[in-house]
Amino acid sequence: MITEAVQERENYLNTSHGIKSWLLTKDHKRIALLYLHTITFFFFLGGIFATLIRLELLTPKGSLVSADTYSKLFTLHGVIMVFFFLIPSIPATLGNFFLPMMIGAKDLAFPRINLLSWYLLVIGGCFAMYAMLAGGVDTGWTFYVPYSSNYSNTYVIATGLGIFIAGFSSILTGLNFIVTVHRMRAPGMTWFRLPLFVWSNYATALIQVLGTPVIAITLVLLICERTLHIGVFDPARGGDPVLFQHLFWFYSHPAVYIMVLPGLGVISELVSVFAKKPVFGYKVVAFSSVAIAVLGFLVWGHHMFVSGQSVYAGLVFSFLSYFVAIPSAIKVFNWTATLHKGSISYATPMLYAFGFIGLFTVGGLTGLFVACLGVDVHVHDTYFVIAHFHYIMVGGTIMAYLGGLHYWWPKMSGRMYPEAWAKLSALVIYLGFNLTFFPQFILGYLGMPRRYWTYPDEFQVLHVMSTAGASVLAVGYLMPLVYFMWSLRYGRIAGPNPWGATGLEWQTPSPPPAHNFEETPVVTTEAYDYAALAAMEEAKVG
Amino acid sequence: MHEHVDSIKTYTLVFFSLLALTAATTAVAYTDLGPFNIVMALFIAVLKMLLVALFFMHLRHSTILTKVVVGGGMLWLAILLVFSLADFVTRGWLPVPGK
Amino acid sequence: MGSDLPLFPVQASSIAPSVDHLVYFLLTVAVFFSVGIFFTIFYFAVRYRRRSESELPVPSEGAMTLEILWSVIPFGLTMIMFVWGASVFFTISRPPDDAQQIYVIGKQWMWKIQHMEGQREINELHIPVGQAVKLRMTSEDVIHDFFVPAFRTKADVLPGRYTTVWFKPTRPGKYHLFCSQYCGTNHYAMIGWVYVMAPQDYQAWLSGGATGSLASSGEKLFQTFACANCHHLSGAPGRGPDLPNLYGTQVELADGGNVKFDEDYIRESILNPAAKIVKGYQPIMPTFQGLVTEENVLQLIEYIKSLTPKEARPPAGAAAATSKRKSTKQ
Amino acid sequence: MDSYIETPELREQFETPTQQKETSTLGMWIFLVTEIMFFGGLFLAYTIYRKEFATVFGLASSTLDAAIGAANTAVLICSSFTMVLAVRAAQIGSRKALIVFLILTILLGGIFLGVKAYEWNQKFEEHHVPGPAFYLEGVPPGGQGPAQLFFSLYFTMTGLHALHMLIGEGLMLFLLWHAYARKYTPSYYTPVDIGGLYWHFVDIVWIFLFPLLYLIARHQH
Repeated sequence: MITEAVQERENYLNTSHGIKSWLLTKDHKRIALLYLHTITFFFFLGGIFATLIRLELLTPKGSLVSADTYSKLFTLHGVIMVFFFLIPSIPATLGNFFLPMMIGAKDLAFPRINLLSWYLLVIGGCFAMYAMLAGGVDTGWTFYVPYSSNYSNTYVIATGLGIFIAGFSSILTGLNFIVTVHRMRAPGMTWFRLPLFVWSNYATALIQVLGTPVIAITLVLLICERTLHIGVFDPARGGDPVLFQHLFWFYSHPAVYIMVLPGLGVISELVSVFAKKPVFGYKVVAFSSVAIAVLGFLVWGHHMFVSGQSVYAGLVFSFLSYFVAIPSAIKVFNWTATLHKGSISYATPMLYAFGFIGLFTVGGLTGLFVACLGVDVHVHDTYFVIAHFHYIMVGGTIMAYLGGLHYWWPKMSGRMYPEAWAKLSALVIYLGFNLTFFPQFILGYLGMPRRYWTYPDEFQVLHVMSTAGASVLAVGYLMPLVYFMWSLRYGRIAGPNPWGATGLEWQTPSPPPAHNFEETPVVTTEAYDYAALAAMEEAKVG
Repeated sequence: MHEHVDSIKTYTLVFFSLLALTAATTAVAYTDLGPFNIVMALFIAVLKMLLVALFFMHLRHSTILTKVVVGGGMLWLAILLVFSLADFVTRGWLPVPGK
Repeated sequence: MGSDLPLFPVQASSIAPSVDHLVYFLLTVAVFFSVGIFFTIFYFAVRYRRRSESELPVPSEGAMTLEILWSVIPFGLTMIMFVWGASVFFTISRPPDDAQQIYVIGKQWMWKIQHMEGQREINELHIPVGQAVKLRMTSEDVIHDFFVPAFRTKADVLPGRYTTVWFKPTRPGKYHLFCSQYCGTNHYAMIGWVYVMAPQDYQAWLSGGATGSLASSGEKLFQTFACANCHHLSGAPGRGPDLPNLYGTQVELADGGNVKFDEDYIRESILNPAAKIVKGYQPIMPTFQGLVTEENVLQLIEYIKSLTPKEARPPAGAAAATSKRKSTKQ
Repeated sequence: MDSYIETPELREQFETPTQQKETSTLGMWIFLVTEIMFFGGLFLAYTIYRKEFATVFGLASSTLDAAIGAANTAVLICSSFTMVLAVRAAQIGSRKALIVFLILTILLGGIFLGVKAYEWNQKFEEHHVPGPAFYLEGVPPGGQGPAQLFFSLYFTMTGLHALHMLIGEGLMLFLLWHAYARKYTPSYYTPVDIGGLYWHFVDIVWIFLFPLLYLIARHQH
């Protein structure tokens, strides 16, 4: 009976039918779901590469795949995961779905451009897939010249074009978000009433808009170098390969914050809802997102301490890198302080939030090692760096993404996921992750270099631990895929606000109607005002 | 809608200034000013840019937000140039090749 | 399996202990903060667990003092890390004056090493214990990276440029040499060993198998390419600058600038002669790109260096000071 | 929904036409910022190599025809002038003037591209295109490498600029078509406005490219 009632009420899912109504939709919620399918596909594709890499490294002498294949595996793992999963992950799915709702808008400012960005991601993905199927690419996701420009005999151009096109998708999403936050807020939704998820997506959008064009021109130059041999990075004609690294990292370091900033926003939401308290130091947390975005642009040279960059430039970049640590630390301290005297629920999203804070802390603190000039010389390009950025990108971003997905799933689908399974999978992922990546810190300090197909025997024990962890992690990631699909049909009906959350997105039915709100909401309270919410509920009942 | 409509006279004036500055930058390039040739070339180019942006692109009637956006763009361009040059300019300060 | 479980790399250079001390400090800070945060979260999660759905906690007022406190203290700690790290970094970057020079050429996928005395090695480097060694490195193709974990140092090896890495081995033994910048399919195979030997063993090793020093090979090349047609070594005016007694000095350029007559400049002048023309000369020298290998360039450099006696070369530090202030002399 | 002003041009996500116009304009300006950064990568490469190979860059630059470059700059400034007059025509609702000025803008843009094509063709004939056949007279044999770098940057920068011009011509044709179909009124001419912003931006890029590529060392050679 209840099921039928839900299905009868018009919502964004049943307002129109047929494949065309999805492929030509301008509804940000439907586009978010298109993205969700796309990036889930890419996530598991990248995951298959990761699994093969870990299996290959089970033994010190390469036995599973050839050296050539191995190089293609880690390249494709990096390219797919970075450009086609992590960068679009939270902004394009959760951000796309909820940013307009959270500010009380009917849609993003440019719905057609929003749809275009999805198509661009898919087209870019097609290029990358073509490169993969035609024979792969073996330059590493960093595409360092002159290897990528003059030596590699693989599909660098197709991959480069794929990333170039996907880059436009990212730029347009960022542009859309910035304009939307500036121009589409509901009456009464002032800047300091914005949920922190909106702040962090806004900061992310700034990076997308300011940084992505530079990787675009870098890839154009790389493609020109390969096809027309223009020589801009060719030492034989006076060109400088280090210039490529500057251009590459000018985008690719801030890109790390494109990946993790939205995750920080998700965690702020989760910590608040499941402690039933406003985030401690709201303004400080909001500004710290913008600070991370801005400072993130001043530190790219810390990827180049041993690249032949001048030591003085190294000094400047190292010094500024430590400034990024401060806003990151502030966030962690403020989340912890939010828990103080809260009413803490152990729902699955909160478990992910706890996991996130722990792993992000480890990732951030090991960031201090690699930002430290004297230490980075030793650990640069070793597994230490691998472990560090996987703690940020997997332990951080993916934890937050999964936490956010569980949290907003009832709103997106109208149904609850199975709580017990979800808790189990969160635990499995947490344990698997640590077993996979913690040994890599030790490996790295011992001197195990990145991107090695074989390795000295003495590193095997740690590699075996890492591979064992990876298999646990793989199981952990498959579980949500199964139970989320299961819940679409069998999940408990969620109701508009299953968590008792304050955001505007929870004041409309689940799933939301096509235009999000029955009428444009007027905002009169600060973000995370649980007392006001309780009063409102009481008034409704009374 | 309260759009500001500039007069044709203003536009014409700006147009002729731009042409004059183009002539000026070409002429100056043929005079030996030592290191100031590049300074003059860039100065005139920036002047022309300001004329186009402020008048033809109506930046002077735009919202503060638009001006901040433009300023931010220029600032980020400066970050890209200055921090990269921080490497290229200081190479060789330490008398060790590659440091 | 035959492998044990090492958790910390051996220390085999003078730098290694100072890097490790810095790491101990960083580890202490990292463990302190991560354990502190884990414990606090765990404690709060248990202490303030939700007991009823209807409970409504009192919002805590933001505390600016607290915010400032937990920004300033970590910032202070990171500044210690920065200064300490930078000082270690400068030690790693600046070879001591008595460092003995060895040339390294990286190519896909091997390390070619040339000693001044003429010995050549592939994927092996023999050095005496207790003697500082600086490697002058370049690549024939893509970017490589010379990495010896036991020495805690590495540097990228670039095509078209020289880069430097130095270390002073403190323990005889056999240590891993890795290429740590991805350089193509067989990147994993671009590995080798560094043999740190007792001085007498090293002398014995040196005495075998040399085919003439680098400088003497360079002299032969100088004759083969008829460089002396323009670069007279006699002091008589020629079409090119006279090379004796130039090494290490500041040279005035045709376009008004200055350049230090060092290895990089010699290299550039052989391969890309018109880039920086010495004042008073015409840009008529042809490029030798494609005619000489990287090894040949090294030999020529060593020969040209040998034309300037060691005593006549300005000390490295002094040259740096003048180059920073552009031209105070000349 | 009462406040919903029903005009054919107002898209459903907006409340008022003003909000819609401001939103579109802001979007265009942010897009232009991404263009600044896009060209910024090239300007960085240019700065570094010009500093490193000052003499050779000067020699190579002086083989370009400064007169043609200056004339083409003037053509582009004229096109900006006609563009701004087109926007003004749209503002005051003069359809005829709008059409005339758009056509003029398209023609001037075409002239610019034609001249550019002529220059490029010249470079091909003179073997000034980077590659095995490259040879630049007046540059010593050892300087041919950096001279190629100059021409690589010349072709990439002017090439990408020309590509932007081509896109601009497409935009202008679109505007012309819509202007002809009477889609624009004094209360709705946002596409003309933001099309103009794009056109002027491309003009500004050229304002920098002209002295940086054509006029490096005219006083010496």
